[in-house]
Amino acid sequence: MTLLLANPANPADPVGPTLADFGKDPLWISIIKALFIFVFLMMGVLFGVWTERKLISRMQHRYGPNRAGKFGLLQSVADGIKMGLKEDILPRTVDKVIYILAPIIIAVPAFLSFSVIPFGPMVSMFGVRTPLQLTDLPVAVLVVLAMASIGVYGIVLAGWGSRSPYAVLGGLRSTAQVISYEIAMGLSFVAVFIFAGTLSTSEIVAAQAEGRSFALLGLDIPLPSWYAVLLIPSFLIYVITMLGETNRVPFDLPEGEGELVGGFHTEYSSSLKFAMFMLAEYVNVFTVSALSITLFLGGWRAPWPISLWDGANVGWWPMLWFFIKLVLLFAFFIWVRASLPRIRYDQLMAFGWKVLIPLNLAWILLVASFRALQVPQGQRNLAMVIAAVVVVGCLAIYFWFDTVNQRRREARAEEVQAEFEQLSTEPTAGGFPVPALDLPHYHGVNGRKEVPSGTN
Amino acid sequence: MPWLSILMGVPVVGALAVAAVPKGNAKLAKQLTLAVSLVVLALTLAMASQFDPSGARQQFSEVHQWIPSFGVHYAVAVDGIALVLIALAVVLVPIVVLASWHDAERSDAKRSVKTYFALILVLEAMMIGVFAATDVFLFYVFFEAMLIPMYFMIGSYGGAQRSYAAVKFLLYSLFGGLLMLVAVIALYHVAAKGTFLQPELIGAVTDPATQKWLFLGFFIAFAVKAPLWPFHTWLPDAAAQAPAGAAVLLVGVLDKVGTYGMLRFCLELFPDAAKFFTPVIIALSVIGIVYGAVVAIGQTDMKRLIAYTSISHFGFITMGVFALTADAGSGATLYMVNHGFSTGALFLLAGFLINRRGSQYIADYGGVQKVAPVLAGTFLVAGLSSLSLPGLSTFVSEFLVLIGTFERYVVPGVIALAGMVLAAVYILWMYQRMMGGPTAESVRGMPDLNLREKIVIAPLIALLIGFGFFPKPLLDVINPAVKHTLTSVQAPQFTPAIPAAADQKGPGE
Amino acid sequence: MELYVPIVVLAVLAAGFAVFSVGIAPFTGPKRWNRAKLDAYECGIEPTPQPVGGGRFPLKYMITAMLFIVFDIEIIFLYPWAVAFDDLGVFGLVEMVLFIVTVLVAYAYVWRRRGLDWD
Amino acid sequence: MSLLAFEPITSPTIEYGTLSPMLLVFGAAIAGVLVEAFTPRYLRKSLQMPITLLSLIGAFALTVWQGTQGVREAAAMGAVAVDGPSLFIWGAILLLAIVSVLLVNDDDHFVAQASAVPGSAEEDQALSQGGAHTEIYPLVLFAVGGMMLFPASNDLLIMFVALEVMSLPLYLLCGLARRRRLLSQEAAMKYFLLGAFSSAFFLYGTALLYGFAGSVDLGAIEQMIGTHLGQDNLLYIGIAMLGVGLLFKIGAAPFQAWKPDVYQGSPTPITALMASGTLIAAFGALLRVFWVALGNLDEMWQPVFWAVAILTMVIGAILAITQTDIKRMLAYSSIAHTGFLLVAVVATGSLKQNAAALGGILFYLVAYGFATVGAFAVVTMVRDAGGEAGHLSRWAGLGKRSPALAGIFALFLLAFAGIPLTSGFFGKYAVFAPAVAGGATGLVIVGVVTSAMAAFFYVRVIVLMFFSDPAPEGPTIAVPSMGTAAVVALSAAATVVLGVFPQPVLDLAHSAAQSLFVR
Amino acid sequence: MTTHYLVLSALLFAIGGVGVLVRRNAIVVFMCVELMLNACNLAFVTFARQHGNLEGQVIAFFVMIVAAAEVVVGLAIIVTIFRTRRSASVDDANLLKY
Repeated sequence: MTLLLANPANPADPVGPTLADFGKDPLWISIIKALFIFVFLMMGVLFGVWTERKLISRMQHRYGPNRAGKFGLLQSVADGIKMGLKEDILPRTVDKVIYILAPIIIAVPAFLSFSVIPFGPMVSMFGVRTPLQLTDLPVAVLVVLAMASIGVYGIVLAGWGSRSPYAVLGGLRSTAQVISYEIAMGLSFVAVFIFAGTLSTSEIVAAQAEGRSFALLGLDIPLPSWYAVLLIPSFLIYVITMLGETNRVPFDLPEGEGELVGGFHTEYSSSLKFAMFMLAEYVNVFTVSALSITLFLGGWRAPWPISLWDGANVGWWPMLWFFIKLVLLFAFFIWVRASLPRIRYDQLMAFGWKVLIPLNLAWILLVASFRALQVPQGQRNLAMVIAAVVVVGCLAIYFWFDTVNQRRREARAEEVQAEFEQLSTEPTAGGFPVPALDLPHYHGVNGRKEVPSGTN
Repeated sequence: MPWLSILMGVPVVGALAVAAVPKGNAKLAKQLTLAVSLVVLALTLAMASQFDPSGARQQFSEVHQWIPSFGVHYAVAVDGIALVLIALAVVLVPIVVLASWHDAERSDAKRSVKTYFALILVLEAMMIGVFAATDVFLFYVFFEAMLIPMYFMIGSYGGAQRSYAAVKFLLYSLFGGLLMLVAVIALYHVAAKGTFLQPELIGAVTDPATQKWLFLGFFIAFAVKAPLWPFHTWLPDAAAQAPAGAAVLLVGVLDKVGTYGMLRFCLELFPDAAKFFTPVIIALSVIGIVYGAVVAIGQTDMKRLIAYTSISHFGFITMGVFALTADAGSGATLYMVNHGFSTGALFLLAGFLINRRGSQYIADYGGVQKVAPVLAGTFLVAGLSSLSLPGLSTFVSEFLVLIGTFERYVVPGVIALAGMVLAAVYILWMYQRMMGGPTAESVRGMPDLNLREKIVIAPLIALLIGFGFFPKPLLDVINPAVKHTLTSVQAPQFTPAIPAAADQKGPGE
Repeated sequence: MELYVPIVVLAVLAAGFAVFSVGIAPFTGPKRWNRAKLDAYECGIEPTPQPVGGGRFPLKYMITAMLFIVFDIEIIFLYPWAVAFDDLGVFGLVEMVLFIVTVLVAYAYVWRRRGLDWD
Repeated sequence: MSLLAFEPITSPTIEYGTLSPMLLVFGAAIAGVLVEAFTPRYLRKSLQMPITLLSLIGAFALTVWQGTQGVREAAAMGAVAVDGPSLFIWGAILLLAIVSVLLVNDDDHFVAQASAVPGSAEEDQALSQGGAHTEIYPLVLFAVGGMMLFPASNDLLIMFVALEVMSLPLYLLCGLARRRRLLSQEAAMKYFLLGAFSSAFFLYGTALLYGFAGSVDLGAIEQMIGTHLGQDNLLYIGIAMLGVGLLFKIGAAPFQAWKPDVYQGSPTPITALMASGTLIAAFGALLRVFWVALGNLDEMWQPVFWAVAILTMVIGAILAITQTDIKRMLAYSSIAHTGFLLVAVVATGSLKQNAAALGGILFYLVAYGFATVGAFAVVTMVRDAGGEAGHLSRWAGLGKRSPALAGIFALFLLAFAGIPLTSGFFGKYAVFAPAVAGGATGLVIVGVVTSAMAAFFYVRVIVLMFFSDPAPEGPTIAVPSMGTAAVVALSAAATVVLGVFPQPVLDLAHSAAQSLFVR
Repeated sequence: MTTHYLVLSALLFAIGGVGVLVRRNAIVVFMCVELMLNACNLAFVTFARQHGNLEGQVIAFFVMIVAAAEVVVGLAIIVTIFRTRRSASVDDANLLKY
């Protein structure tokens, strides 16, 4: 029990770096690592695009790109070159400085978030013993969130700078969307921090090294090691928000071709500026995936069957596990894109604000009160009471809403029914053989209560 | 028996009763007021009859804690000086009530009549309180609170310029009062006796410099109140604009508070400072005497004229107070009373005239004595008393003041004599212009004094003449008190007036 | 501080790349001037002139921003609490329940006032 | 960094019992928000009103109870000092808040639909529906809660937070007047911008003091000043900025500019609340900061306060004379009274002396608070076609049209002027006496001179009401609602009673002041 | 070396203060106020560093909230005013008082 509450960096495995192991690298090591991350991400984008197109077309029984290079592997390289060689259009109306600055602002932070992602344990690099992670901070996760927020500036400035209605609206919309989902995202981490007791990514990974046991009424219930399993609601919410955060399907509202053409980058019609947005989008996808791996999926540690092998979590191997997890998550993104339709904007916001956030808060309280049960000196009864209250309260609210909505639906149905009857009694509406103007499928039938969307 | 509390309580209760009188019924209100004031008069006489001139200095004294944390007491008592002044007040009030029977209606703007009379009663209570208070703080409270009813009487019932006059009056007094407040606070702090009881504070302030400052604080307030040149400018306006009755109370009683305060507080609390400042004050009062008289001569408005005469008279009073001789002191005190009667009579008669003619300008009158002999006659008597003709009460007091002054300050005395001469000029000239000569068209058919007015004026004339020949009863009451005061002034500063303080400890006897 | 050095390194790298690629874009491509091409895109119609600063936009977005601030602040307070949870124990739990409930009250108010609905 | 991060954290404690009055008020405010959220419109007012009043009364009862228990402790890890002065101030604020709420409850002061543009169709519609913002009640409660926390806060951070909790609702409430909405909105904006500006100064001052002392706890700062080590410039600049923030809140010159505009623009009930509650709270905070934290330094800040006090009194008294709007005039008079109060703030010295001064200030605050609330209550009753008859000329001859009302108003004015037998007189005495004892006689003389000046414009209003003839089609006197009538009666009673028998309240104030401020 | 931060925060504060005094646009004034608050935050954090205690950093949190609350209230007020001004208002006359 006391061990359970001790500093999460797990003594049981020596390779797991802790905060203490960072900030010792000589500069050149840092440069090497940084370069590696940079190249890794660039390659990731190039082949990520290719993978996406290939995979999605396979899911749609198409071939996808298969001309440039073997299996069209060079497709996105070609695209990149094309973008570079296209004319760089600078529309007359735009606010030049912001217009040019925006792509940079959006691209740079995307890279930076990766600096706190742990790729692996301590290894010896050119004789220097160093963790496979650029750096780690006591507030590492906050860095990721901060970078995400800075990225938002890029979006809004891009829309703002290119003075066209579509762009402005697109920018505003995607900003609103991103910040809305950022809240849910931030909240979904809290449970993790409660258990890990730290914000440093490396230590969170270490905390997921092996499952602990939860002592209730004397008997020890073993808990799974990955927070994805232990805190499954948090994980699910995070997965949803990570789609919203990166403007991916089904939340890719900003460039809803139907309504807003290209959204905030409408005016960035071509060339490398547009490439920056593409880049940023994909890098963000990788970032959120990597973050979910770190916080929920045990980080670079090998999953169960492999972890039986002693060498699994030592040396350079873990990078492989990390990479596999990353690819799988990316594939998941693509899968979602292939299978889900885009949802309406109001539904998107309603979902974010009215479902994710309250759920999250309730869940946090629940986790906290259960966790409080284990504080030895704390009065457990109080914690239990709180837990009970939370549960009951949530259920009560849920049922209340349910009944309310139920009533609304019924009332609505009755209205429609009544109108049908009223019409059926008078087949020729007002004596003329025309469809009555107040047929239920017309909007604006007076006296009809409009249901705010999103209240399921 | 708590005489003084009763004396204060009765008018207050009366005032409430009057205020409660239903709106239409003005007559009842008046009668009620008159009755109350007469009751108060009776009570006062009863009390005075029990006053023992040779007895303890402070009599009928009551002392109760009021605000312990400030060391403030509800402490009242009377010595000879206070007694006669209270008597003056309670005598004047019924007369005023009767005199201004119709004033409230007649004032140009329609005002509620009962309010006017209620205010008179409230004022009476406060006048009694201010003279009776032996607690500096209590005195200050009454001193300031008195302003409000008078302010409303002038402001709502006065003449054309009334609101200007009222505001001027209030602000002047308030300003002086606030300076006095500082002095009061400082006195409490310096004396460090933890109490405001005046007898205990005597001799408490020993440091000369402090004494001088505190003295100034008090004195300026009193100088404004008893219009001493150059603080007098509010009086002519106020007196001229106030309705006759209010003017009588204002000049006749309220202003006496100033001179009374000088006698009671400036002298007793700060004897050395008093001595130090005496020359200045004497000078000021002499200037006041002459200035008042000269300006009075130049007046065309009789109320203003009377006001200026009283400025001159107050010069005499302050001179008497600060001559620091027994005769001058008792003379000054006596003067306060007599001046109240004589000026009161003058104002009332002026009021009668104005009510008849509707103008207060001397030029509008002439030859009144043919059409209204009684009016003219009484006016003459009052006027003569104002120029202190031998045989009239004012003569005695003025004589005493001059005697007392000559003992110490000859030159001022001589100049003051000039004031008497001037007095003769302005009074007689006014009489001659108004009453003598051919009867002006405007005053033809002017009715003579009716019964009410006769009843009003008779007692005043009687008092003037009576005390003129037989001032002894007043002097008997006054002298010991004045002597006592002066002893405390003469008392060397190092030995506070322990005996004085001692035999006044404890409530009454 | 040295913990942050690597981030700076990476930042320099990324910024260099971004600036470079945005910078060379005008020179790599051809230049064919065409008036219509330089207009803001509005499906081919004459573009509506936009005032500096994008003009006024729906208040709705401001409200969203406000709510975002509110909840972001809440998160700011949740994180330290979560990290120090085991030390604070039940006291921390109680306080946080009070805090969250308070925020939820405001949240309910906004919800009922239709502050969360998008027309 | 990391060595900071891993300090062992011991879980703090909070004395809920001691803080119960404040907690009750805040809780009621939150309950009010819930009511807003979940009850139909027609029910809200009938729910909000009792919640507000009952909670305030309950808080008052709790305060009294604690006073009788003799609670004197620094609660919540020494962040909130519940000592004699705090309890007294709480009681005063709560009483005045109750009275003000009675005013607030009166109809037709507040806008029907704040978001509706003035003169627009939707406003007319909202008016015709007779809707009104019942959010006002929770806002008032929040403000009152802030007022309670402000003077009780024992460290600068809490003080800052309390300052904002007090101010923010007031900023909003200022903008909700039903009539003359543009004025009201402008008042809100000015109040907000200036208030935020000043609170920023307060905060930076706090930061500098923190830099000096390494803590924002008042007691700690005092000790640090006692053992005076280094970084004095931080200290002095910090004090100056702190002073700016606080002096702004009490509206002392040269930071008084907001008062007239805000008082005139905002709904009169809110003006009453601000003029009474905010002033009291801010004064409590000012005293706590300058007497507790900077007590050892008084020879440094006293000269400044001399200047400020004189300036405030003079500006308040002189500018008030030129005013033509009754609310503006009252605002300037409140500035002048702030000056009078500052006179006693300077008069520090021995413990006994401090206690005397503190007691005087507390008494003055109560006396002035009641008088001013009553005055504004009367102002709400003198109506015109366009709402309240603000302009003085409209008040001409009020004494004839409704003597009672004019008489009561005159009473309040006389109390402001400090005429004996009204509360104002003893208030003045209570602050001037310790000032003289504390060697600030010069200030006191300036004080009496300015109060003579001030008396002039009070008297002028009386002249207007009683001695000048009523204006044709003058303002109508609204038949007072129960609430307003109660307020006027209560305030008048308080003014007279405090003017004749101040002893009990004086005792209370002095006993509260005896144990000065807990460190 | 923390003095640099102090100087910076002082500069920011001064800029904000000057901005409040010289700018006319309410929003800009308001932003300047926020800038001042953030300058305070910087000072707090720096001092916390200097004194080696966490108090200052915690205070920064609270200041953030207050700033947020101020933003909410302030923007509400300012937006209302702007909407009013755009509209034809009945009682512009009253504005002359200010």
